[in-house]
Amino acid sequence: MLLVPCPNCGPRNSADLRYGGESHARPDPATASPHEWRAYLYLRHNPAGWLRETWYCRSGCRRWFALERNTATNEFRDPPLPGDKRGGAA
Amino acid sequence: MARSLGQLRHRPPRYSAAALAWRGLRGHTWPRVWRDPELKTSYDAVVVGGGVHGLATAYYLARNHDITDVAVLDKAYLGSGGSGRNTAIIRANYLTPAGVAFYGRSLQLYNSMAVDLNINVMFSERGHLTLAHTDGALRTMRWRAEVNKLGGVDSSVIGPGEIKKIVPSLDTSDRPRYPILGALYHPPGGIVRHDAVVWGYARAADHLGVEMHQRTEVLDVLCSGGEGPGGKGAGGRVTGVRTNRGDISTPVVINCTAGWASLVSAMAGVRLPIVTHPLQAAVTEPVKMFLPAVVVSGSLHVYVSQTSRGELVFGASVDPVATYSVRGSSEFTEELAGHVLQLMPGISQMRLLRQWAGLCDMTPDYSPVMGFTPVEGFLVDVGWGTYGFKAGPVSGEQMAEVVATGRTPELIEPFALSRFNTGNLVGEKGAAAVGH
Amino acid sequence: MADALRFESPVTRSHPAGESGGLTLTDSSATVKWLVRAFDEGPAAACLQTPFGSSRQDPSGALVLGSRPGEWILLGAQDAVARVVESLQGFGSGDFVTAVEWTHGRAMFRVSGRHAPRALEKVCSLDWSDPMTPDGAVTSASVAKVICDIARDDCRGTLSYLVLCDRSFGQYVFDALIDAGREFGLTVVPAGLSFSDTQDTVG
Amino acid sequence: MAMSRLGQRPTEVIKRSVTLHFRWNGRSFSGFEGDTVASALAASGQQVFSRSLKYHRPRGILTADYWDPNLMVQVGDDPNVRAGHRLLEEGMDVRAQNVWPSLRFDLKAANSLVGRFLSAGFYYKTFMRPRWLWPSYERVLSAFGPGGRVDIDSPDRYHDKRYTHPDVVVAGAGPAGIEAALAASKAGARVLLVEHEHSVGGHLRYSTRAAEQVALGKLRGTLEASDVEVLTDSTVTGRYEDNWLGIVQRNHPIAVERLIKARAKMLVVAPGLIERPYVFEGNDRPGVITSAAARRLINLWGVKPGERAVVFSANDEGDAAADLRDAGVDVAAVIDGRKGHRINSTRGSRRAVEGVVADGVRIDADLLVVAAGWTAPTSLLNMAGDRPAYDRYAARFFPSNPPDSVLATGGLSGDGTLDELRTHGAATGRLAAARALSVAHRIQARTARARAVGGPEPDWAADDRLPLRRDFHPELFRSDTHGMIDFSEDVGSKDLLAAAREGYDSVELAKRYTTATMGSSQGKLETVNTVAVLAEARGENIGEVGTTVWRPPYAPVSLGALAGRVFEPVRVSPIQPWHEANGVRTILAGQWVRPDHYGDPAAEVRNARSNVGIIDVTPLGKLDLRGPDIPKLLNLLYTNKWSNLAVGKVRYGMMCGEDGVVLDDGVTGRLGEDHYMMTTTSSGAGVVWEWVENWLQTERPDWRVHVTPVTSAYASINVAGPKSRRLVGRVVRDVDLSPEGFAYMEVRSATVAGVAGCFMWRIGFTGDLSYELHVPAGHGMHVWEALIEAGADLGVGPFGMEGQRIMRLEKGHFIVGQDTDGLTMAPSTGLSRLIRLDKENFVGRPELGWSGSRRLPMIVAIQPDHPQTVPDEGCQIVRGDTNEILGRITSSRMSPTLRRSICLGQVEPELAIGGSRVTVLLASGDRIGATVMGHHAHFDPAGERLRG
Repeated sequence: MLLVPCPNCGPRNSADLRYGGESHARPDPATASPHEWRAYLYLRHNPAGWLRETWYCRSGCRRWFALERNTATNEFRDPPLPGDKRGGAA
Repeated sequence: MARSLGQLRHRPPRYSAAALAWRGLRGHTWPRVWRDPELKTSYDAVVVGGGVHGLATAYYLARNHDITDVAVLDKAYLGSGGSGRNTAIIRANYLTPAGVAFYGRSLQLYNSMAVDLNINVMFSERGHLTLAHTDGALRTMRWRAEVNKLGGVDSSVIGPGEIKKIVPSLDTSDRPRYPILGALYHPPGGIVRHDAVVWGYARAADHLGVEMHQRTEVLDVLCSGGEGPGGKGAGGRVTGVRTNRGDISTPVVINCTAGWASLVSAMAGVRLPIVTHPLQAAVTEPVKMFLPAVVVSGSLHVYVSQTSRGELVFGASVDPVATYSVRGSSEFTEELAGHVLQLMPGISQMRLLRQWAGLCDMTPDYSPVMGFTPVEGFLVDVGWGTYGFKAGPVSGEQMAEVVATGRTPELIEPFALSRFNTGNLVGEKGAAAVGH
Repeated sequence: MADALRFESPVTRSHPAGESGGLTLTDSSATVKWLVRAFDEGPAAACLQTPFGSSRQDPSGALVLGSRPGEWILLGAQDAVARVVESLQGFGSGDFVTAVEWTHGRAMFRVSGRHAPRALEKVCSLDWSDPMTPDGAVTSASVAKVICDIARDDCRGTLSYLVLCDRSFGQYVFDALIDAGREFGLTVVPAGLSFSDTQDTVG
Repeated sequence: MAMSRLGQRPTEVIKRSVTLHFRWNGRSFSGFEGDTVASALAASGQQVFSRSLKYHRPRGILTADYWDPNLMVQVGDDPNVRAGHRLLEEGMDVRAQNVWPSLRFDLKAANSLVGRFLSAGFYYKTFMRPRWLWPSYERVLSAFGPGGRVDIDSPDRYHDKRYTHPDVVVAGAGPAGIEAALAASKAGARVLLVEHEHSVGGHLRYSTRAAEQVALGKLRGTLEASDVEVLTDSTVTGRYEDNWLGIVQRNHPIAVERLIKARAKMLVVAPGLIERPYVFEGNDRPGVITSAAARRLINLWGVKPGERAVVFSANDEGDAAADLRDAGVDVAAVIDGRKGHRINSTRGSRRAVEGVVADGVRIDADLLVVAAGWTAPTSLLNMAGDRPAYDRYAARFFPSNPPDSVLATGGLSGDGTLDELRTHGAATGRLAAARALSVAHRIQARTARARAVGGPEPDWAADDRLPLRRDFHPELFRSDTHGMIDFSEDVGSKDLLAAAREGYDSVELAKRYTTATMGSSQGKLETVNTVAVLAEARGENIGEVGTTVWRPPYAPVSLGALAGRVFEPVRVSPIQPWHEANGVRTILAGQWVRPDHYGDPAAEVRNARSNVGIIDVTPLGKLDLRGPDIPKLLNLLYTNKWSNLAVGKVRYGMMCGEDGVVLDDGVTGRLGEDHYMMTTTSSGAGVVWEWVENWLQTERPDWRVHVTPVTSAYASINVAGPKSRRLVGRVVRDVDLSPEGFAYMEVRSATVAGVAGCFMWRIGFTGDLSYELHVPAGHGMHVWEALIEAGADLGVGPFGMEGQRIMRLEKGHFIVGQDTDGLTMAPSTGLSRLIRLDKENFVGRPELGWSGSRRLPMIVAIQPDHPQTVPDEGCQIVRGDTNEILGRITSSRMSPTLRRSICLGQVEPELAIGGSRVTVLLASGDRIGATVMGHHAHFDPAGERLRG
């Protein structure tokens, strides 16, 4: 069970949160072309590495927030989590 | 179009009971199932991903279209990805006419596979039950059954009494939580020995001249003329691939990966409507056969079958958090066990022996992405979510036709990447949305 | 009409259980509850003096829970809670303060006794050790798969936790707590007590 | 040979004063308290415990512990019980598995005669033709499947789970593990020590050396006096993300098995070593056992393992000769593997060893005790991402680079004297405690509810432990003969070599092709030998071949333990007790238990249409909205306009996703200047709440709106029917109920049956004159009963979900999620007046703006030609006699009001014109004609009743 660093509640089990997926800018709906809008709706970078994404702390503070996570290792960046880091000191 | 045996590039020993007995008596062993050739610097086509999709594509290129100068590259071993990690359920009872036609063809190919490929893939046509616990689910079952019938696929809605007859271990009593109100019964569905399917395609493709290269990782897709950096992206065309064992020039690259589909496509400057999630599976210790059909519960997010060895094989829906990490999760096994015991309270003493995970490339409409991309020569057969294995044969057949003819066959037209530009999504997710 | 207006608790079925003295479960759903919202760091927040994650006994007698950033739950006797709500009315201009009467929306139970943390850890994944959840701590988390607000509110030195959940889940959560507490010889106090009553029951 | 019970041993764990009786294959046996099932049987002279998977060869004790692949038995209705571990209980009914017809005489043993044809993967090479025969072959093959039997009628057992948050979890309570736990505890850490066996001590438990016995006694004493929580007969089954550990506790008093989920700050892995079998001809004959098995049998259970033994040894620890002699076993020869001596084969009957061939010489013996070397069970480390590294010098795998939060100690880390192992264990415990302190500080500092921590975070303690030395050990895997590698799968070294020759030469392919390591011990006995044989085939060393991936769980866990107690939350309205007392049939809608009907839904409809009916609609989603910016919010979320809703008015709205697909619908009323009440569908309440919060928090944080879910704060009661005004008038005195004073789509605050703080609105999902009363939930039952009482003379009666569904279908109101699906865009609903593209941005507007050019299916009302035929929901609408699909029936019912079948459906746009003729394919296969109606309402299309 992944430990997610909620900025309000502290580290919480991922089951306590709702995963919101890749954060990406919403184009201006008034001016976006169908091509741009559908790229926003459907296309994703889906990298194997650092990704900025949104989470909703549904069991805790009930706030939406963004975090950076490495999708290859599930490590969170800033703030780092306790444990699971390789190569020594925090 | 199919090649006769006389056209085989090399003649391998055929499998049969007689051959087995003869070799057993003589103490002869069997030769290699596929060769281990040198990697060349050029091929007519390069398939990325040595799973069932990639191997089937290569096999049908050679068998149906006489295109044999083909390399299948896999960064690990054949079948190391989703092909070796799935729960090996075969069915065709989809919701949309497009899905029914497509998976129906796959089912046909699975049915004749043992003979076609001369290997026993142990396709066990034991029937497939999708349980409905709510009125809404029952409505969707009826919808699916009716579309299936119209598409020529054997499917019907049955009641608790009939369900109990087929699978006596199911609790069909009038329970307040998750009562079994009915099921979509699909007699031709079943399970197959997934590794044998992979090995069968690899062996057959090898016999036709296709080369399999294991531990060969694609590091880049080489392009020219595209709008992006390095000549990649829309308007460009493929010139080759870079691997950990050197560059290969080729006009055709087919991305048949699962779990890495976004990454390989990004190498050609193609963005996909895909998010990669792990899917967990698990197996119990074996017990004597008591579960004669595949049982699925959508509401409980579980599917279970019993292998001929007696193990229960379980799968669930994908993990909620996107990741490329395939470490198992404990919450999966807990949910799974809870749900299985809701269905079959009598098996609480069975023990979970092993769990594992694979990667699933999820698309917004629960349907694959197949065919051409904005980069000429870069083709995709990706986005297979949790249903890639059952589509392996037909995908290979259709993708081979795309490569050979330069046209998209009717069967896979609905799955084109361009649908995410026009908004004409496939309705398979419709079933999911009706679930409540 | 007074009799007709008796508060109907969401707990309508109770269960016989042992009496160890080490663990007590009380239904105090009838307690008056208000939900207050304001800017996280605005004047109302300053007045309430109860940051997220903590609680405070107001001089009026009401218990103020900092249940979420910019969100407080007030518990206690009708007039005590009303006094706190009234004290927040003046912040309209520099703040955005609202208050919702929530008595009927939430069930509330008190789990107390020395075994309370062990009982809670059977239904909730949070760490109930003293440094992580000291007296006065407030949090929310899933209890037997229902999201609850949980406040540690020791009564005269006895470990005690208030568990608040959506009213419709009240019976289910109550049953789950009884089941969790059974191995500790749980005592169940009949329903219908108010917050202040439950403080007296423990001790 | 026959094993037998010895006289009292100083180290024994059996209590000879307590005799336990049990049955084995129907015959009566007895043993002592403290015996395992296997030790009791062995002491009674039983040699054969099971038959092998493929060849049905007789199998006896091999390792005499949990991992022994030959000791899988059935106990009552519990299959695959490990007789080497499970403690004997009075009255146990134990049976052999995988035997036919009996353990002693097994007809399938004939398989071994054709063994040469059953080469690795033989089943892939045959049974392809004829295809119709395969199902029969399949049945035969599955009859050969291993394993016990489940009884599908087994009673439900009580299972349990708990969470815990220790600072340090130590997996394995051998001397190093105990020292680690004690040292960590002494340093102030909360420690959980988990031991797989029934008691702590590791290999010291069956050591007869005086110094080791003294040490064990002291360790046990110190442990008992410490704060360490000790779990025996428990296993750390998995290490998941961020040190989330699964621990199965098999000896808990209140549950058959209990799963503990531990979020450990540090994990110390100290499982010790597992003795691996040696591969040679006849190595699976009963009478060939590991040295640890011999020592366990003798010293723990007082079982004499044989009369005359050959000992093969490659290490001091595994040298059982002294113990054997001490137990009165005649040690015929000690063959030292370190000096190059070899066991070539065993000879004897099918049931027992009668002789051993060593270095070509036959020695008469009924027992062969083998100490070939060790397998390091690095499973928990692998689950942490560590790839163990092979050391040829020590001939085993070692941890190579585990994450900072995982430490290894004991035999896994190296060799050494007992003192050295204890010292390393203690140093590991101190290091774990120091690191746990850093982690605890970090967690506490970031957790709002935690006590504030003072001072800087402690430095991350460096690993300055003195590493344990590694002793030389010969690489002894296989003799010059072939033998069994995987005892539970019946895979021999020949099979692996054949697989490698066929091209399945990577460890993963070989494993899949031969099924080696896939059996009951999941590679704990077999992995190293498998890799060694593959290395031989490939001409490489073991390190180059590498191991397969060890996967969780470390030891099997019952489904019951994983499931735990059932947490399936259900929600009920305050009126539920009344429903139950009045013959309700409930239905589960999401988590809500709701009244479906009270016996006759059609009668409920007729009563509501002619008199007055009341329905409990408490689950209707309700969001209390407060603040000055609510109109902006509503304009954003709904497709229609909300700027001009007056106080006291109610409006219907539809919400779409960003893709223009219908998400939810409902009415929202304005109760006061800055106070609105939004309703959602029952099933959509949670989703919409999160959706609203998402927009407010991420896109419009400047808007002043507070949203509170109040669904169950109010009991909601819909009063419907022509007499509803009269009924409501009897319980509401403070509102003018005249059509002018309180019109359709208006809302009022009210006192209902003496309950203040209620609100009510006039809306009409049922299509009749109706009032929806929302009363504080703590008085919901009172109001409901007041309505029943007050309306007795008006014919008031309750109706349920089914009645409501019928009435809404009569009125033609669609249900989101039933009449719409995951692709239904707003224009398909036909409510085009509600889609205001002239409004500035609302959610879904871009796609809705472009949707004009698309052929969207339309929701229409449909009436079958034959009024008594009700097509099932989900039936397809097709073109004539063809299979071309043109739409489907989404809702259908027999209307008690119109006395005919009525439907809603989705059809192609060309057919969405009143009077269009369509063909419906019934589930029976019949095709019927039906007509598309000009409007959705089958009943009262002008809405006169609604507005009256």
